Amino acid sequence: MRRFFDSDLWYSFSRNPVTIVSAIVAILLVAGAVLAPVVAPHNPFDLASLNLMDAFKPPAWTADGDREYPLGTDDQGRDLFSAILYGARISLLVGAAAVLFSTSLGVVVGLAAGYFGGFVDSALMRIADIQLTFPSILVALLVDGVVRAALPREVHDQIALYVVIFAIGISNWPQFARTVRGSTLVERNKEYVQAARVIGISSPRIIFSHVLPNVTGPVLVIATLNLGFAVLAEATLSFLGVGVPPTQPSLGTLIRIGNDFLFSGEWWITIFPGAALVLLVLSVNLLGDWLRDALNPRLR
Amino acid sequence: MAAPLLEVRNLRVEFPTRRGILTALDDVSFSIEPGEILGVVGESGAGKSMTGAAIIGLLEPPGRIARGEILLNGRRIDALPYAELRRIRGREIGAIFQDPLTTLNPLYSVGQQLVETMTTHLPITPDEARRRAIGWLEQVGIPAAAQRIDAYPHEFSGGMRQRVVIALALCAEPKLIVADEPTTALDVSIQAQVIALLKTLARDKGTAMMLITHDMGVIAETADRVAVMYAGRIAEIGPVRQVVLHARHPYSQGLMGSIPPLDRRVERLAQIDGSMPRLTAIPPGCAYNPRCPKVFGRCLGDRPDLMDAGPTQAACWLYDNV
Amino acid sequence: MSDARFIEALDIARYFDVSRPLVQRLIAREGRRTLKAVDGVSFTIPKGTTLSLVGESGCGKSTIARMMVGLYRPTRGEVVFDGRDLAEARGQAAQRRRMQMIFQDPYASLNPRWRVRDIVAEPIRAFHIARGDEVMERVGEALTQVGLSPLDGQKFPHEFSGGQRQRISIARALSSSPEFLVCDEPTSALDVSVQAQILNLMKELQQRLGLTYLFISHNLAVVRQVSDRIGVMYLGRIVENAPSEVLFGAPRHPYTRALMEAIPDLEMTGRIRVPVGGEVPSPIDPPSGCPFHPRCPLANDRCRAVRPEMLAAGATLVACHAVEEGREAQR
Amino acid sequence: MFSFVVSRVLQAIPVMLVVAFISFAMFAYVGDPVSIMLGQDFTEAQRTALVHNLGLDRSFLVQFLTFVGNALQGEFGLSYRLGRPVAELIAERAPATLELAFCAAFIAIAIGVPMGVYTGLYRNSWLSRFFLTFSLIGVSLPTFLIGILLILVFAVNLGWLPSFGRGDVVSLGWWSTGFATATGWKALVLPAVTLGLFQLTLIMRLVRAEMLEVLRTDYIKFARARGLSNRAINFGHALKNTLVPVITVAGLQLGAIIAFAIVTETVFQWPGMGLLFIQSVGSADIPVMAAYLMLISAIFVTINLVVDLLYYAVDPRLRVGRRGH
Repeated sequence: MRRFFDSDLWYSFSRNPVTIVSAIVAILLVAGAVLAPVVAPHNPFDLASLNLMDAFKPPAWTADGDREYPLGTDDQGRDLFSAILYGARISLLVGAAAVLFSTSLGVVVGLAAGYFGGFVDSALMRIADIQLTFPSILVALLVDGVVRAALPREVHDQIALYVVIFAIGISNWPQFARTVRGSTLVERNKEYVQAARVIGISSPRIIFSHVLPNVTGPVLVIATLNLGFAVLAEATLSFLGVGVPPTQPSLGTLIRIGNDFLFSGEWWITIFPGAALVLLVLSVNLLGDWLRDALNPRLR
Repeated sequence: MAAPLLEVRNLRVEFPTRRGILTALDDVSFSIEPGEILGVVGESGAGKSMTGAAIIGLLEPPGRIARGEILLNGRRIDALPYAELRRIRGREIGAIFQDPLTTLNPLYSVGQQLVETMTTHLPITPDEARRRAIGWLEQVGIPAAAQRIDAYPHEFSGGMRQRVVIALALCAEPKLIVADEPTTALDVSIQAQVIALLKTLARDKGTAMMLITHDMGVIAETADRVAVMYAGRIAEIGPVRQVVLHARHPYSQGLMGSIPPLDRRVERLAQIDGSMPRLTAIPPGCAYNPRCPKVFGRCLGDRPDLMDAGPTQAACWLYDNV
Repeated sequence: MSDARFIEALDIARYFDVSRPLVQRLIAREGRRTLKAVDGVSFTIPKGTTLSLVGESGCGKSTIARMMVGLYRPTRGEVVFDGRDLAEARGQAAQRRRMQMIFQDPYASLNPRWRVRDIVAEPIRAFHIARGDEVMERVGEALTQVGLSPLDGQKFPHEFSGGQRQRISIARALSSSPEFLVCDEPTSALDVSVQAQILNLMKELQQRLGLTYLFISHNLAVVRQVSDRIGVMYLGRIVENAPSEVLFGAPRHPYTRALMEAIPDLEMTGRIRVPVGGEVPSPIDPPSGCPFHPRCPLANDRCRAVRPEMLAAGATLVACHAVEEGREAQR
Repeated sequence: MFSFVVSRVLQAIPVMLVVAFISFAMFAYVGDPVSIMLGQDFTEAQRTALVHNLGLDRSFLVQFLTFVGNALQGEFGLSYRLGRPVAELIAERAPATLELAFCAAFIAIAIGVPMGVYTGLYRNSWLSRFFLTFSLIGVSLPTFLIGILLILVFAVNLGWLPSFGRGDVVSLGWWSTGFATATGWKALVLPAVTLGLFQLTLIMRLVRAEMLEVLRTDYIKFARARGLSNRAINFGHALKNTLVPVITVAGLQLGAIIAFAIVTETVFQWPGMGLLFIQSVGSADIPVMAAYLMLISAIFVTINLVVDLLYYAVDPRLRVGRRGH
């Protein structure tokens, strides 16, 4: 532990007020999302507690506001603050799962391509290249569209969450694969790997005990930056109406619902979920940026 | 005696870091006469490249000159505004770097880079500059210079690229060249060619040179005088023959002794135990005291300045006769 | 098996395919391009002695080093390790532990994420040489052997200087008690004073443990200090192979002479040096006949057309028409 | 030169074939086109006839080749949803998307590159810090939210610009342009800014990163040691070397603009291909999805080809290759 507080990473963190603030914001948002059932004042999905009379209440500090609903209510009378906490929960769940998926796939492919080279390398990287040509949002939309067309509606609604995770995850693995492949190529040719090969250590063991620990830095950076991206992608898909099912609204779904009332003056239904989304993504991106600079000693 | 071309007085270079200020160069003083070749040797981290960088004003930030002065022809150049410093670089002090593969811009032909340097500093037309560029390429030994002038750096081999770099350093006819490890990246047989070329050109043009290298052989062959650096300080400075064959400072003696000889086999090379201290942990007194076989009480507390030690000057209390 | 032929390379060669992608080759109508990094090299290393290979970059010396421990398979020829084919020997842990390698770059040859004790213990664990507390005991011994303290095992590589790292690298190589060490430019990344330490250490270890070295270097002066026999390489071939003192006393091949000529003279005897002209040609399309002929002052039509074979001239093996014809004496 | 272009074109063909195969697989195996096209009431004879007409009774390879042949002629069948030829639908919508994408790309490059150069050169000025903060917010704001906010401010509150549609368009043959009318230009502003902003920040960050990388190289240090002027170093040497990698990524980003137009078009109800596509995804209209995919990839492949050629023009290292070095 003492080594951690003495490390350059901690030093650069403690010297960087923007990073500290974004870390605090990110922790608060994640905690609020994870603990939503405990900390939210209302359960927005408890249909019994909803009252249409409470619909369209503006935020508490405005003239028509109600202390009961600090950020106002939506068209169905749901407490917006609670809905945002629950929505962030879905957004984060999808984002984190998608990043986990693309990280695992990308790291495995990248290690294999970089370490074994030759045909394995060209085949895997050709696939990654082709997919990289297509913007990830398009890949995600296509995956979703195909699944939608292939499965009956009821089945689709049941697995919609997993479809979105898969769609976002699959659209993003090439980035990991390419980075890991690049680092692996460098590490593989380093002499400590050759020393292990002279001893006769098996390839899988070299990959996991020698190469993998040395390529985690860049993976961590991309994973952080990708978490922001994945949350945005989920929000975009949900906004387009092809993301998570409306029974489990994410931040993107909330914005989409609010968008219908933008012109009639109920701005808060869009703006607060939007602000929550931006804060979340911004703080994650700031952390990712800092991590990249801190781990890249040349920039210091 | 005429005024020295370059004079460095009590130069101190510091690097502020999170754990305090590191002193990379401390109290470095020497001078170079017109037409003279001064060799600067030392092990990696001794500060020899940094001395060169400080002279051409290219210290990597956050490094900075904290004390001392650098004079060129009697004029201070260590605190010049950028616009004036720029007119000195290339025009009065040329530079040669270690790795010829990375010092040339890959997107411009060697002719373009030569012409650009000359038109920046000399009152000549681009056509004239191009004519001279061909002449320079011929002088540095590029075959078929007139055809090769429009070639790009990647079309030359490593040795040829270093010749182009030399042409670039000399083309605005500076009085002084700072050559930082100009042969280290080259193969042995190419090294010999490049050293011979540098020596001839410097002699013909009357250019003085500060030749920074870790290779004693190169220095012995090329330099008139030599400065031995250790841990950011000059340990010994004097005529090359004296320093190489009859070094006074225990470090220079150890350094010369540890060079494997080509002409005989020795059972055991003289070795200096330990290694040069990191900049974060330079011992008080003489920086060499933990490794010195002749260390005595005074070395541990007082730091020796350069003092006369026969034909050379050494920073060592052994020679404190006063 | 006789100790005189402990390590043998029999006409080994290693080619690399450096062709451009198929499509571009077809359009440009060019064939496959082969880089002959090593093209027919033979030598023997008697047990307990040192053979050095010297040459400039691209001459194939590092490729040979890698072939001798099985990191590359020869395209042609055979490496014999103590009477066994190397590939076969590498298949058995008991044989594999008898050979080890030391590398050039002390910064890249130690995994930065591992503690020194785990680095040194890697061969011990891989070959099941010891178990439990005994492993660390052996690590301590290995570190002591190279002049470090067993306590250094707790640290990470970045806490050491270049010379100390090279000692760790040697400790790792020694920890499986090998008999044959391939040293690929072990001192060329080090400063001279540290180089002397490492060279002394390596000689000491050889005497104490009876090690056999294949020593790769570009530095003739270093090679002279450590070798019993020296092979001078040029463009993938050995051009001269002689006992150390014979080679330095009477170099025969014009390239060997040029190399010696190129080394600056520390004694400043005022000897006038004539550097050899030209540069090393690309091994992708080497010159015809003797590969050195474009730079050779003695080249004639035969040199341009016919590749010289290795022929004995006294204790020296040399591949040169001029030596064979007695033309070299005129110089 | 010739061999370079040919090899790039040859490399593009497998990419297009893979995409065609995916489109075809979607077409042939996802859902049941026959029952979708026939609706509820049909006879077995009608079904057989349709299967035969669609060629579904032929071998897989023949079906695939027919598909590719048709695609080459711009023939993608009928939309399940609208019952009209897909090619016709897309041709109708393409001009709107392309004009929007063009304007957005122009904004992104014309502003993003200079901002990147500035922040790279003057790392510590307050303007650089401002630009960097701006860019971080830019990459953290989802495109649709930018659109919504712009609508809220400029359309709802200020009422300066329209919130949806293309304004009045003028037909030039089959191409309909919004560039010819004032309402067309006004309608274009918000969507183009929305679409361009995200790419702008990406390009700016990329240029900055590359610029910093290049400024650290030995040849820049050597250029300083040669006494070249700041202008010559920054704009002659550093910028040119920065452009090499930037061209590649900027090319990919232009492709991304066309795809991200899907979102922008949804927000602004812009009558382009993206809106068509998203409606097709919602209603599983496979022929339209397949055609859109093919078209988009054709555009990407073309952009990549142009990028490669630019690369070739900028970097002399690619130009030799065969001179024996």
